[in-house]
Amino acid sequence: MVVRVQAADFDLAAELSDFGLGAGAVVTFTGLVRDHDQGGLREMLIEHYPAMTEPALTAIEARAKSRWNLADSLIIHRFGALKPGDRIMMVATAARHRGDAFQAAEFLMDYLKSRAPFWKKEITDKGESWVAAKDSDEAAIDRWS
Amino acid sequence: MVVRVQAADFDLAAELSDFGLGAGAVVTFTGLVRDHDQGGLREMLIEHYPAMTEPALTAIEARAKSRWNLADSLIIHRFGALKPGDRIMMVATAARHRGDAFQAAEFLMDYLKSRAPFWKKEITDKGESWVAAKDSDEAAIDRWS
Amino acid sequence: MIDILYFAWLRERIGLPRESLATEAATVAELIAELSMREERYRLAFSDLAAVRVAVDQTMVEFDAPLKGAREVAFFPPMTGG
Amino acid sequence: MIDILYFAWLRERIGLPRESLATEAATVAELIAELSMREERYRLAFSDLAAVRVAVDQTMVEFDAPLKGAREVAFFPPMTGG
Repeated sequence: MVVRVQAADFDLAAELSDFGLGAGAVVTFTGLVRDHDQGGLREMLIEHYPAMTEPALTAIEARAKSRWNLADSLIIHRFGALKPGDRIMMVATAARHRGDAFQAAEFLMDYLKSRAPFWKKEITDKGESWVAAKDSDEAAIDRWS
Repeated sequence: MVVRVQAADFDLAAELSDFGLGAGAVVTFTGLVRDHDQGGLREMLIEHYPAMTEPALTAIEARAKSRWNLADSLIIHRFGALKPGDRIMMVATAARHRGDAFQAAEFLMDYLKSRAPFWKKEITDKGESWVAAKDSDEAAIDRWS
Repeated sequence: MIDILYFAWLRERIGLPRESLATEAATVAELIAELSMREERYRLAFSDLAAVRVAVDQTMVEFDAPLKGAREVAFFPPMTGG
Repeated sequence: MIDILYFAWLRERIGLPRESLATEAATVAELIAELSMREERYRLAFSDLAAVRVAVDQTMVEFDAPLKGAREVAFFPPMTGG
Protein backbone atom coordinates (compact mmCIF):
# COMPACT_ATOMS: atom_id res chain seq x y z
CA MET A 1 0.00 0.00 0.00
CA VAL A 2 1.52 3.25 -1.16
CA VAL A 3 0.19 6.81 -1.10
CA ARG A 4 1.98 9.73 -2.73
CA VAL A 5 1.02 13.39 -3.00
CA GLN A 6 3.27 15.32 -5.33
CA ALA A 7 3.56 18.24 -7.73
CA ALA A 8 5.53 16.18 -10.24
CA ASP A 9 4.04 14.11 -13.02
CA PHE A 10 4.11 10.32 -12.71
CA ASP A 11 4.73 7.53 -15.17
CA LEU A 12 2.15 4.76 -15.19
CA ALA A 13 4.53 2.09 -16.48
CA ALA A 14 7.23 2.93 -13.93
CA GLU A 15 4.67 2.85 -11.13
CA LEU A 16 3.41 -0.54 -12.23
CA SER A 17 6.74 -2.18 -13.04
CA ASP A 18 6.76 -4.22 -9.83
CA PHE A 19 3.16 -3.66 -8.77
CA GLY A 20 0.96 -6.57 -7.82
CA LEU A 21 3.47 -9.30 -8.54
CA GLY A 22 1.79 -12.65 -8.13
CA ALA A 23 -1.69 -11.18 -8.48
CA GLY A 24 -3.78 -12.16 -11.48
CA ALA A 25 -5.58 -8.86 -11.93
CA VAL A 26 -4.38 -5.27 -11.99
CA VAL A 27 -6.79 -2.37 -12.45
CA THR A 28 -5.69 1.23 -12.91
CA PHE A 29 -7.57 4.47 -13.08
CA THR A 30 -5.92 7.61 -14.41
CA GLY A 31 -7.59 10.99 -14.10
CA LEU A 32 -6.63 13.58 -16.71
CA VAL A 33 -7.33 17.29 -16.96
CA ARG A 34 -10.02 17.64 -19.57
CA ASP A 35 -11.23 20.82 -21.10
CA HIS A 36 -14.00 22.70 -19.36
CA ASP A 37 -17.54 21.98 -20.55
CA GLN A 38 -17.67 25.48 -22.02
CA GLY A 39 -14.16 25.14 -23.50
CA GLY A 40 -11.17 27.41 -23.21
CA LEU A 41 -9.52 25.81 -20.17
CA ARG A 42 -6.03 27.19 -19.72
CA GLU A 43 -5.02 25.74 -16.44
CA MET A 44 -6.28 23.68 -13.55
CA LEU A 45 -4.95 24.62 -10.11
CA ILE A 46 -5.09 21.90 -7.50
CA GLU A 47 -4.85 22.96 -3.88
CA HIS A 48 -4.63 20.53 -1.00
CA TYR A 49 -4.30 20.42 2.79
CA PRO A 50 -0.87 18.88 3.27
CA ALA A 51 -1.20 17.85 6.91
CA MET A 52 -4.42 16.03 6.17
CA THR A 53 -3.93 14.67 2.65
CA GLU A 54 -1.69 11.67 3.21
CA PRO A 55 -3.50 10.53 6.38
CA ALA A 56 -6.83 10.83 4.55
CA LEU A 57 -5.59 8.84 1.55
CA THR A 58 -3.99 6.22 3.77
CA ALA A 59 -7.26 5.82 5.68
CA ILE A 60 -9.19 5.39 2.42
CA GLU A 61 -6.68 2.80 1.23
CA ALA A 62 -6.83 0.91 4.52
CA ARG A 63 -10.58 0.80 4.26
CA ALA A 64 -10.39 -0.67 0.76
CA LYS A 65 -7.86 -3.22 1.96
CA SER A 66 -10.10 -4.33 4.81
CA ARG A 67 -13.01 -4.76 2.46
CA TRP A 68 -11.49 -6.55 -0.53
CA ASN A 69 -8.83 -9.18 -0.90
CA LEU A 70 -6.10 -6.95 -2.34
CA ALA A 71 -2.53 -7.94 -3.06
CA ASP A 72 -1.50 -4.31 -3.47
CA SER A 73 -2.79 -0.79 -3.92
CA LEU A 74 -1.41 2.58 -4.93
CA ILE A 75 -2.71 6.14 -4.88
CA ILE A 76 -0.86 9.05 -6.47
CA HIS A 77 -2.39 12.54 -6.51
CA ARG A 78 -0.79 15.67 -7.88
CA PHE A 79 -1.24 19.27 -6.80
CA GLY A 80 -0.26 22.61 -8.33
CA ALA A 81 -0.85 24.02 -11.81
CA LEU A 82 -1.81 21.53 -14.51
CA LYS A 83 -2.61 21.90 -18.20
CA PRO A 84 -5.36 20.21 -20.24
CA GLY A 85 -4.32 16.62 -20.94
CA ASP A 86 -2.05 16.42 -17.88
CA ARG A 87 -2.38 13.50 -15.52
CA ILE A 88 -4.01 14.50 -12.22
CA MET A 89 -3.96 11.29 -10.27
CA MET A 90 -3.98 7.54 -10.46
CA VAL A 91 -5.04 4.60 -8.42
CA ALA A 92 -4.01 1.01 -8.98
CA THR A 93 -5.25 -2.16 -7.35
CA ALA A 94 -3.97 -5.72 -7.62
CA ALA A 95 -5.90 -8.79 -6.57
CA ARG A 96 -6.23 -12.48 -7.23
CA HIS A 97 -9.67 -11.96 -8.73
CA ARG A 98 -10.74 -9.23 -11.11
CA GLY A 99 -13.90 -8.36 -9.21
CA ASP A 100 -11.92 -7.34 -6.13
CA ALA A 101 -9.50 -5.25 -8.17
CA PHE A 102 -12.30 -3.44 -10.03
CA GLN A 103 -14.46 -2.78 -7.00
CA ALA A 104 -11.58 -1.58 -4.85
CA ALA A 105 -10.43 0.81 -7.60
CA GLU A 106 -13.94 2.25 -7.91
CA PHE A 107 -14.18 2.57 -4.15
CA LEU A 108 -10.84 4.41 -3.97
CA MET A 109 -11.97 6.77 -6.71
CA ASP A 110 -15.32 7.50 -5.12
CA TYR A 111 -13.66 8.34 -1.82
CA LEU A 112 -10.89 10.36 -3.46
CA LYS A 113 -13.52 12.48 -5.21
CA SER A 114 -15.16 13.74 -2.07
CA ARG A 115 -13.22 12.57 0.99
CA ALA A 116 -9.66 13.62 0.16
CA PRO A 117 -8.74 17.25 0.85
CA PHE A 118 -8.17 18.51 -2.69
CA TRP A 119 -9.83 21.46 -4.38
CA LYS A 120 -9.70 22.29 -8.06
CA LYS A 121 -9.85 25.68 -9.68
CA GLU A 122 -10.31 26.15 -13.41
CA ILE A 123 -8.69 29.07 -15.21
CA THR A 124 -10.46 29.59 -18.51
CA ASP A 125 -10.40 32.26 -21.20
CA LYS A 126 -13.39 33.83 -19.49
CA GLY A 127 -12.20 33.81 -15.92
CA GLU A 128 -11.64 31.47 -13.05
CA SER A 129 -13.86 29.37 -10.82
CA TRP A 130 -13.64 26.67 -8.21
CA VAL A 131 -14.96 23.31 -9.34
CA ALA A 132 -18.14 22.56 -7.42
CA ALA A 133 -18.61 19.24 -5.69
CA LYS A 134 -21.17 17.10 -7.51
CA ASP A 135 -24.20 15.53 -5.91
CA SER A 136 -23.46 12.45 -8.01
CA ASP A 137 -20.06 12.10 -6.31
CA GLU A 138 -21.66 12.26 -2.90
CA ALA A 139 -24.22 9.69 -4.03
CA ALA A 140 -21.42 7.45 -5.29
CA ILE A 141 -20.08 7.21 -1.74
CA ASP A 142 -23.41 5.94 -0.46
CA ARG A 143 -23.32 2.76 -2.50
CA TRP A 144 -20.45 1.45 -0.38
CA SER A 145 -22.22 1.81 2.96
CA MET B 1 -11.35 1.21 -30.96
CA VAL B 2 -8.48 -1.20 -31.37
CA VAL B 3 -8.31 -4.98 -31.02
CA ARG B 4 -5.06 -6.94 -31.20
CA VAL B 5 -4.38 -10.66 -30.84
CA GLN B 6 -0.71 -11.46 -30.63
CA ALA B 7 1.93 -13.82 -29.30
CA ALA B 8 4.21 -10.94 -28.31
CA ASP B 9 4.18 -9.17 -24.97
CA PHE B 10 2.80 -5.63 -24.80
CA ASP B 11 3.84 -2.49 -22.97
CA LEU B 12 1.11 -0.75 -21.01
CA ALA B 13 2.73 2.69 -21.19
CA ALA B 14 3.35 2.49 -24.92
CA GLU B 15 -0.23 1.38 -25.52
CA LEU B 16 -1.56 4.28 -23.47
CA SER B 17 0.78 7.01 -24.72
CA ASP B 18 -1.86 8.56 -26.98
CA PHE B 19 -4.88 6.70 -25.65
CA GLY B 20 -8.00 8.61 -24.69
CA LEU B 21 -6.65 12.08 -25.38
CA GLY B 22 -9.21 14.62 -24.26
CA ALA B 23 -10.99 12.12 -22.00
CA GLY B 24 -10.96 12.70 -18.27
CA ALA B 25 -10.89 9.09 -17.17
CA VAL B 26 -8.82 6.12 -18.31
CA VAL B 27 -9.31 2.66 -16.80
CA THR B 28 -7.06 -0.28 -17.55
CA PHE B 29 -7.24 -3.93 -16.64
CA THR B 30 -4.22 -6.18 -17.00
CA GLY B 31 -4.51 -9.93 -16.59
CA LEU B 32 -1.37 -11.74 -15.47
CA VAL B 33 -0.50 -15.42 -15.28
CA ARG B 34 -0.70 -16.33 -11.63
CA ASP B 35 0.42 -19.54 -10.08
CA HIS B 36 -2.05 -22.40 -9.98
CA ASP B 37 -4.08 -22.76 -6.78
CA GLN B 38 -2.15 -25.94 -6.00
CA GLY B 39 1.17 -24.30 -6.92
CA GLY B 40 3.88 -25.47 -9.28
CA LEU B 41 2.69 -23.76 -12.46
CA ARG B 42 5.36 -23.96 -15.12
CA GLU B 43 3.58 -22.65 -18.15
CA MET B 44 0.22 -21.48 -19.37
CA LEU B 45 -0.62 -22.32 -22.97
CA ILE B 46 -3.22 -20.13 -24.61
CA GLU B 47 -4.92 -21.46 -27.72
CA HIS B 48 -7.33 -19.43 -29.82
CA TYR B 49 -9.47 -19.68 -32.94
CA PRO B 50 -7.80 -17.15 -35.23
CA ALA B 51 -10.62 -16.72 -37.75
CA MET B 52 -13.08 -15.99 -34.96
CA THR B 53 -11.00 -14.15 -32.35
CA GLU B 54 -10.76 -10.67 -33.82
CA PRO B 55 -14.36 -10.56 -35.02
CA ALA B 56 -15.51 -11.72 -31.57
CA LEU B 57 -13.41 -9.10 -29.77
CA THR B 58 -14.50 -6.39 -32.18
CA ALA B 59 -18.15 -7.30 -31.59
CA ILE B 60 -17.67 -7.14 -27.82
CA GLU B 61 -15.98 -3.77 -28.11
CA ALA B 62 -18.74 -2.42 -30.37
CA ARG B 63 -21.30 -3.53 -27.83
CA ALA B 64 -19.48 -1.66 -25.06
CA LYS B 65 -19.24 1.41 -27.25
CA SER B 66 -22.97 1.38 -27.96
CA ARG B 67 -23.75 1.09 -24.26
CA TRP B 68 -21.40 3.64 -22.69
CA ASN B 69 -20.13 7.01 -23.73
CA LEU B 70 -16.56 5.99 -24.56
CA ALA B 71 -13.88 8.17 -26.08
CA ASP B 72 -11.69 5.16 -26.82
CA SER B 73 -11.19 1.49 -26.08
CA LEU B 74 -8.47 -1.10 -26.55
CA ILE B 75 -8.28 -4.87 -26.22
CA ILE B 76 -5.01 -6.81 -26.48
CA HIS B 77 -4.94 -10.56 -25.91
CA ARG B 78 -1.93 -12.82 -26.19
CA PHE B 79 -1.74 -16.47 -27.20
CA GLY B 80 1.01 -19.08 -27.01
CA ALA B 81 3.18 -20.21 -24.10
CA LEU B 82 3.32 -17.87 -21.10
CA LYS B 83 5.13 -18.07 -17.77
CA PRO B 84 3.87 -17.15 -14.29
CA GLY B 85 3.87 -13.35 -13.95
CA ASP B 86 3.56 -12.77 -17.70
CA ARG B 87 0.91 -10.42 -19.01
CA ILE B 88 -1.94 -12.30 -20.68
CA MET B 89 -4.17 -9.47 -21.85
CA MET B 90 -5.27 -5.93 -21.25
CA VAL B 91 -8.27 -3.76 -21.84
CA ALA B 92 -8.36 0.01 -21.61
CA THR B 93 -11.30 2.37 -21.75
CA ALA B 94 -11.38 6.16 -21.91
CA ALA B 95 -14.41 8.28 -21.16
CA ARG B 96 -15.43 11.70 -20.01
CA HIS B 97 -16.80 10.26 -16.78
CA ARG B 98 -15.19 7.62 -14.60
CA GLY B 99 -18.37 5.55 -14.22
CA ASP B 100 -18.51 4.89 -17.97
CA ALA B 101 -14.83 3.97 -18.12
CA PHE B 102 -15.09 1.58 -15.16
CA GLN B 103 -18.29 -0.11 -16.26
CA ALA B 104 -17.17 -0.55 -19.85
CA ALA B 105 -13.87 -2.08 -18.70
CA GLU B 106 -15.72 -4.54 -16.46
CA PHE B 107 -18.10 -5.37 -19.28
CA LEU B 108 -15.22 -6.02 -21.70
CA MET B 109 -13.56 -8.27 -19.14
CA ASP B 110 -16.71 -10.24 -18.42
CA TYR B 111 -17.27 -10.89 -22.11
CA LEU B 112 -13.62 -11.68 -22.78
CA LYS B 113 -13.72 -14.33 -20.06
CA SER B 114 -16.44 -16.41 -21.65
CA ARG B 115 -17.30 -15.03 -25.09
CA ALA B 116 -13.91 -14.75 -26.77
CA PRO B 117 -12.50 -17.94 -28.31
CA PHE B 118 -9.49 -18.52 -26.07
CA TRP B 119 -8.67 -21.65 -24.09
CA LYS B 120 -6.04 -21.95 -21.39
CA LYS B 121 -4.04 -24.99 -20.43
CA GLU B 122 -1.93 -25.13 -17.31
CA ILE B 123 1.29 -27.14 -17.25
CA THR B 124 2.24 -27.82 -13.64
CA ASP B 125 4.82 -29.99 -11.89
CA LYS B 126 2.13 -32.65 -11.58
CA GLY B 127 0.75 -32.65 -15.10
CA GLU B 128 -1.35 -30.59 -17.42
CA SER B 129 -5.00 -29.63 -17.53
CA TRP B 130 -7.35 -27.33 -19.39
CA VAL B 131 -8.71 -24.47 -17.29
CA ALA B 132 -12.41 -25.06 -16.75
CA ALA B 133 -14.90 -22.28 -17.41
CA LYS B 134 -16.29 -20.92 -14.15
CA ASP B 135 -19.97 -20.64 -13.35
CA SER B 136 -19.14 -17.26 -11.78
CA ASP B 137 -17.87 -16.00 -15.14
CA GLU B 138 -21.07 -17.08 -16.85
CA ALA B 139 -23.04 -15.38 -14.08
CA ALA B 140 -20.99 -12.20 -14.54
CA ILE B 141 -22.29 -11.93 -18.09
CA ASP B 142 -25.89 -12.00 -16.90
CA ARG B 143 -25.61 -8.76 -14.98
CA TRP B 144 -25.28 -6.82 -18.22
CA SER B 145 -28.50 -8.14 -19.79
CA MET C 1 -16.99 -30.29 -48.34
CA ILE C 2 -17.05 -28.71 -44.98
CA ASP C 3 -14.07 -27.78 -42.76
CA ILE C 4 -14.32 -29.05 -39.23
CA LEU C 5 -12.09 -27.48 -36.53
CA TYR C 6 -11.40 -28.74 -33.03
CA PHE C 7 -9.93 -26.72 -30.16
CA ALA C 8 -8.51 -27.39 -26.69
CA TRP C 9 -9.36 -30.82 -25.26
CA LEU C 10 -11.62 -31.63 -28.22
CA ARG C 11 -8.61 -31.23 -30.48
CA GLU C 12 -6.55 -33.43 -28.17
CA ARG C 13 -9.15 -36.19 -27.81
CA ILE C 14 -9.91 -36.32 -31.50
CA GLY C 15 -6.23 -36.04 -32.30
CA LEU C 16 -6.33 -33.43 -35.02
CA PRO C 17 -6.99 -29.70 -35.27
CA ARG C 18 -8.90 -29.69 -38.53
CA GLU C 19 -10.30 -31.94 -41.22
CA SER C 20 -12.43 -31.66 -44.33
CA LEU C 21 -15.52 -33.78 -44.70
CA ALA C 22 -18.17 -34.45 -47.31
CA THR C 23 -21.36 -34.78 -45.31
CA GLU C 24 -25.10 -34.93 -45.83
CA ALA C 25 -25.73 -33.78 -42.25
CA ALA C 26 -28.45 -31.13 -42.18
CA THR C 27 -27.68 -29.82 -38.71
CA VAL C 28 -24.79 -29.63 -36.27
CA ALA C 29 -26.43 -32.41 -34.23
CA GLU C 30 -26.51 -34.68 -37.26
CA LEU C 31 -22.85 -33.93 -37.98
CA ILE C 32 -21.95 -34.86 -34.40
CA ALA C 33 -23.92 -38.11 -34.73
CA GLU C 34 -22.15 -38.91 -37.98
CA LEU C 35 -18.70 -38.24 -36.50
CA SER C 36 -19.50 -40.19 -33.34
CA MET C 37 -20.43 -43.25 -35.34
CA ARG C 38 -17.22 -43.04 -37.30
CA GLU C 39 -14.70 -43.73 -34.57
CA GLU C 40 -14.50 -44.22 -30.82
CA ARG C 41 -12.37 -41.06 -30.29
CA TYR C 42 -15.13 -38.90 -31.77
CA ARG C 43 -17.78 -40.68 -29.73
CA LEU C 44 -15.78 -40.00 -26.57
CA ALA C 45 -15.11 -36.38 -27.46
CA PHE C 46 -18.80 -35.75 -28.04
CA SER C 47 -20.08 -37.92 -25.18
CA ASP C 48 -20.97 -34.95 -22.97
CA LEU C 49 -22.42 -32.23 -25.17
CA ALA C 50 -23.04 -29.97 -22.16
CA ALA C 51 -19.26 -29.42 -22.23
CA VAL C 52 -19.12 -28.69 -25.96
CA ARG C 53 -19.75 -25.45 -27.82
CA VAL C 54 -20.05 -25.02 -31.57
CA ALA C 55 -19.58 -22.21 -34.05
CA VAL C 56 -20.70 -22.30 -37.69
CA ASP C 57 -18.70 -19.95 -39.89
CA GLN C 58 -17.27 -18.30 -36.76
CA THR C 59 -20.63 -17.60 -35.17
CA MET C 60 -21.72 -19.53 -32.10
CA VAL C 61 -24.87 -21.56 -32.62
CA GLU C 62 -27.00 -24.20 -30.91
CA PHE C 63 -26.72 -27.88 -31.83
CA ASP C 64 -29.90 -27.76 -33.87
CA ALA C 65 -28.47 -25.09 -36.20
CA PRO C 66 -28.66 -25.95 -39.93
CA LEU C 67 -25.49 -26.63 -41.91
CA LYS C 68 -26.82 -25.63 -45.30
CA GLY C 69 -24.23 -23.41 -46.97
CA ALA C 70 -21.81 -23.67 -44.04
CA ARG C 71 -18.11 -23.75 -44.86
CA GLU C 72 -16.59 -24.12 -41.41
CA VAL C 73 -17.81 -25.78 -38.22
CA ALA C 74 -15.73 -25.45 -35.05
CA PHE C 75 -16.11 -27.52 -31.87
CA PHE C 76 -14.57 -26.39 -28.58
CA PRO C 77 -15.13 -26.31 -24.81
CA PRO C 78 -16.55 -23.21 -23.09
CA MET C 79 -14.17 -20.30 -23.63
CA THR C 80 -11.71 -19.26 -20.95
CA GLY C 81 -10.24 -15.99 -22.14
CA GLY C 82 -9.18 -12.93 -20.20
CA MET D 1 -3.77 29.76 20.63
CA ILE D 2 -5.36 27.82 17.84
CA ASP D 3 -4.27 27.67 14.21
CA ILE D 4 -7.03 28.34 11.71
CA LEU D 5 -6.58 27.28 8.09
CA TYR D 6 -8.64 28.27 5.07
CA PHE D 7 -8.67 26.53 1.70
CA ALA D 8 -9.99 27.21 -1.79
CA TRP D 9 -12.63 29.96 -1.99
CA LEU D 10 -12.72 30.34 1.80
CA ARG D 11 -9.03 31.23 1.68
CA GLU D 12 -9.70 33.69 -1.14
CA ARG D 13 -12.69 35.38 0.49
CA ILE D 14 -11.03 35.69 3.86
CA GLY D 15 -7.81 36.73 2.18
CA LEU D 16 -5.35 34.58 4.06
CA PRO D 17 -4.42 30.89 4.21
CA ARG D 18 -3.79 30.64 7.92
CA GLU D 19 -3.90 32.61 11.16
CA SER D 20 -3.43 32.03 14.85
CA LEU D 21 -6.11 33.05 17.29
CA ALA D 22 -6.65 33.12 21.02
CA THR D 23 -10.26 32.13 21.45
CA GLU D 24 -12.66 31.09 24.17
CA ALA D 25 -14.95 29.39 21.65
CA ALA D 26 -16.06 26.00 22.97
CA THR D 27 -17.21 24.60 19.62
CA VAL D 28 -16.56 25.08 15.93
CA ALA D 29 -19.90 26.90 15.65
CA GLU D 30 -18.87 29.36 18.35
CA LEU D 31 -15.57 29.95 16.57
CA ILE D 32 -17.40 30.68 13.33
CA ALA D 33 -19.70 33.12 15.16
CA GLU D 34 -16.71 34.85 16.71
CA LEU D 35 -14.92 35.19 13.36
CA SER D 36 -18.08 36.35 11.60
CA MET D 37 -18.53 39.18 14.09
CA ARG D 38 -14.96 40.29 13.62
CA GLU D 39 -15.06 41.41 10.02
CA GLU D 40 -17.34 41.47 7.01
CA ARG D 41 -15.10 39.17 4.94
CA TYR D 42 -15.47 36.41 7.55
CA ARG D 43 -19.20 36.97 7.80
CA LEU D 44 -19.48 36.59 4.03
CA ALA D 45 -17.24 33.55 3.90
CA PHE D 46 -19.35 31.80 6.52
CA SER D 47 -22.73 33.07 5.34
CA ASP D 48 -23.73 29.71 3.82
CA LEU D 49 -22.53 26.96 6.10
CA ALA D 50 -24.07 24.29 3.88
CA ALA D 51 -21.13 25.04 1.56
CA VAL D 52 -18.51 24.83 4.30
CA ARG D 53 -16.73 21.79 5.75
CA VAL D 54 -14.51 21.76 8.81
CA ALA D 55 -11.70 19.57 10.14
CA VAL D 56 -10.31 19.74 13.67
CA ASP D 57 -6.75 18.45 13.90
CA GLN D 58 -7.10 17.02 10.38
CA THR D 59 -10.25 15.05 11.13
CA MET D 60 -13.56 16.12 9.62
CA VAL D 61 -16.16 17.05 12.21
CA GLU D 62 -19.63 18.60 12.47
CA PHE D 63 -20.07 22.25 13.45
CA ASP D 64 -21.06 21.34 16.99
CA ALA D 65 -17.72 19.61 17.59
CA PRO D 66 -15.86 20.78 20.72
CA LEU D 67 -12.60 22.72 20.39
CA LYS D 68 -11.13 21.75 23.76
CA GLY D 69 -7.52 20.73 23.20
CA ALA D 70 -7.68 21.42 19.46
CA ARG D 71 -4.54 22.83 17.84
CA GLU D 72 -5.71 23.24 14.26
CA VAL D 73 -9.08 24.01 12.71
CA ALA D 74 -9.43 24.02 8.93
CA PHE D 75 -12.32 25.44 6.92
CA PHE D 76 -12.88 24.50 3.29
CA PRO D 77 -15.55 23.79 0.68
CA PRO D 78 -16.60 20.22 -0.14
CA MET D 79 -13.60 18.34 -1.50
CA THR D 80 -13.13 17.87 -5.23
CA GLY D 81 -10.27 15.40 -5.57
CA GLY D 82 -9.71 12.67 -8.10
